[in-house]
Amino acid sequence: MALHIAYFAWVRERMGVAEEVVEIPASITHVGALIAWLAARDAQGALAFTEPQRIRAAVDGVMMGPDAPLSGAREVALFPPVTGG
Amino acid sequence: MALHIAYFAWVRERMGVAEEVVEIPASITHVGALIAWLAARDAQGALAFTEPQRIRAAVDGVMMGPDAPLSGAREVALFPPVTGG
Amino acid sequence: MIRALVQRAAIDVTAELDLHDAGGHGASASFIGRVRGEGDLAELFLDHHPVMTEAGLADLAHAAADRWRLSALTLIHRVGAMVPGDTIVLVLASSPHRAEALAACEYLIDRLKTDVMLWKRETFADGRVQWVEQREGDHSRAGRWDQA
Amino acid sequence: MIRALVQRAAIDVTAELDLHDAGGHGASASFIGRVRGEGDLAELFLDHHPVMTEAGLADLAHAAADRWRLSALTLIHRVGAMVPGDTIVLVLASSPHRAEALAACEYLIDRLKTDVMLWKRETFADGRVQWVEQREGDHSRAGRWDQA
Repeated sequence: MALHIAYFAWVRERMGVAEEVVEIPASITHVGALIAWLAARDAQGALAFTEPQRIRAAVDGVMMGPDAPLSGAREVALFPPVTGG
Repeated sequence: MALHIAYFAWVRERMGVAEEVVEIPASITHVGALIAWLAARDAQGALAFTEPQRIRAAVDGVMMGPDAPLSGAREVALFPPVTGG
Repeated sequence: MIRALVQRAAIDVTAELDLHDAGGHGASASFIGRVRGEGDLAELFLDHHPVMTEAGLADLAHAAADRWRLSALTLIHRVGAMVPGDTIVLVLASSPHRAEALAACEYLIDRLKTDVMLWKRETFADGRVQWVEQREGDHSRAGRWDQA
Repeated sequence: MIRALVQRAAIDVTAELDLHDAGGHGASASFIGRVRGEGDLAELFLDHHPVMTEAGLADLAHAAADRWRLSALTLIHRVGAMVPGDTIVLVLASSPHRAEALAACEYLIDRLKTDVMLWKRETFADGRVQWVEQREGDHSRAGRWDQA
């Protein structure tokens, strides 16, 4: 499944890219699994997602927890807790 | 005794002057007596001070009640309750 | 910087904001009051005492500066004849802390509405003229601050 | 008029005030937040989500407009790189009633400080860089509004 992923703040810096389109395995069905898969994929992912409990996610513009399903998703945004204005 | 009197708001309009210097009789020793004396002096005074309980006074820039003495006063200001900003 | 002014001239809000902007303050809270055109109001005239009104404004400004940590404070009240839409009062409070700027601004406008020595006269389109009476609502709102 | 903008360009406070001034509103309350230069801050960078941040700002503006009688509301947040002294946020609420303008302004700045989807990165004069963590104080302040 091709998925558009956007990164923000220090997640973006550690990933080295602002966004990417990735082909994810069929076994990756929810947000938490996606984060674990990215952490295992390469050194950048390991650095960005070393503490998955500090990562927040939005699926197609809506804040979601780690159990949120990826089926039908177009964009997943991954980022630290917001710091406000 | 020569006294400077300043009028404000509708008291000024009814008196027809913004301020005046008046020679007051020695028997007029406090603010309340001054107001009664002005009310009795002429038609303008009668109109302005028909309801003395609605009149506020400041003696030399300090808010004072009707019992406030006039001895030593340079200026008495007479006006309705303030309406604020 | 504390500025407390009573003036006949129009209030230049932008110039006053620029003074606060130049100060490097973290937060500026402001309140702008304008003459409302309700009930066919043609003119609002504010009578004032040349000494006591400005002294009262300065006292209010210093009371706020004692109560909150403010880096700059501007309080300007216009007097004389105004028409609907004219700015009648400006409160501008700056502080490193937004909560203090906001609280000072609210305190000052509440107090201005009741405590400042001004008398309002309204002239309507049909020629009717009336001096405004004190309003009870403003007094109860300003009274909140005595208990705080 | 409700304006909710997220922009990289400098915020033109005077132009926004003029829009409210022209509306004949009785009262305008405003809050200006500026970048503070504490601890030798050289640059503040605000990261944002191009869709969600502006949507969040618009939601906040409409929540305030539902809660208070406002005749005009402007909410502008700057993003990208800023230096100390730059205006980072402007809240401008107009109403016929001063209490509503003030309350809406305070509500909005409190909410902006916690709810809006922004991430702050500080760069200091010595080259040190840090992403700002969430602050607890802002959350307890914004929490007041849930109980009101």
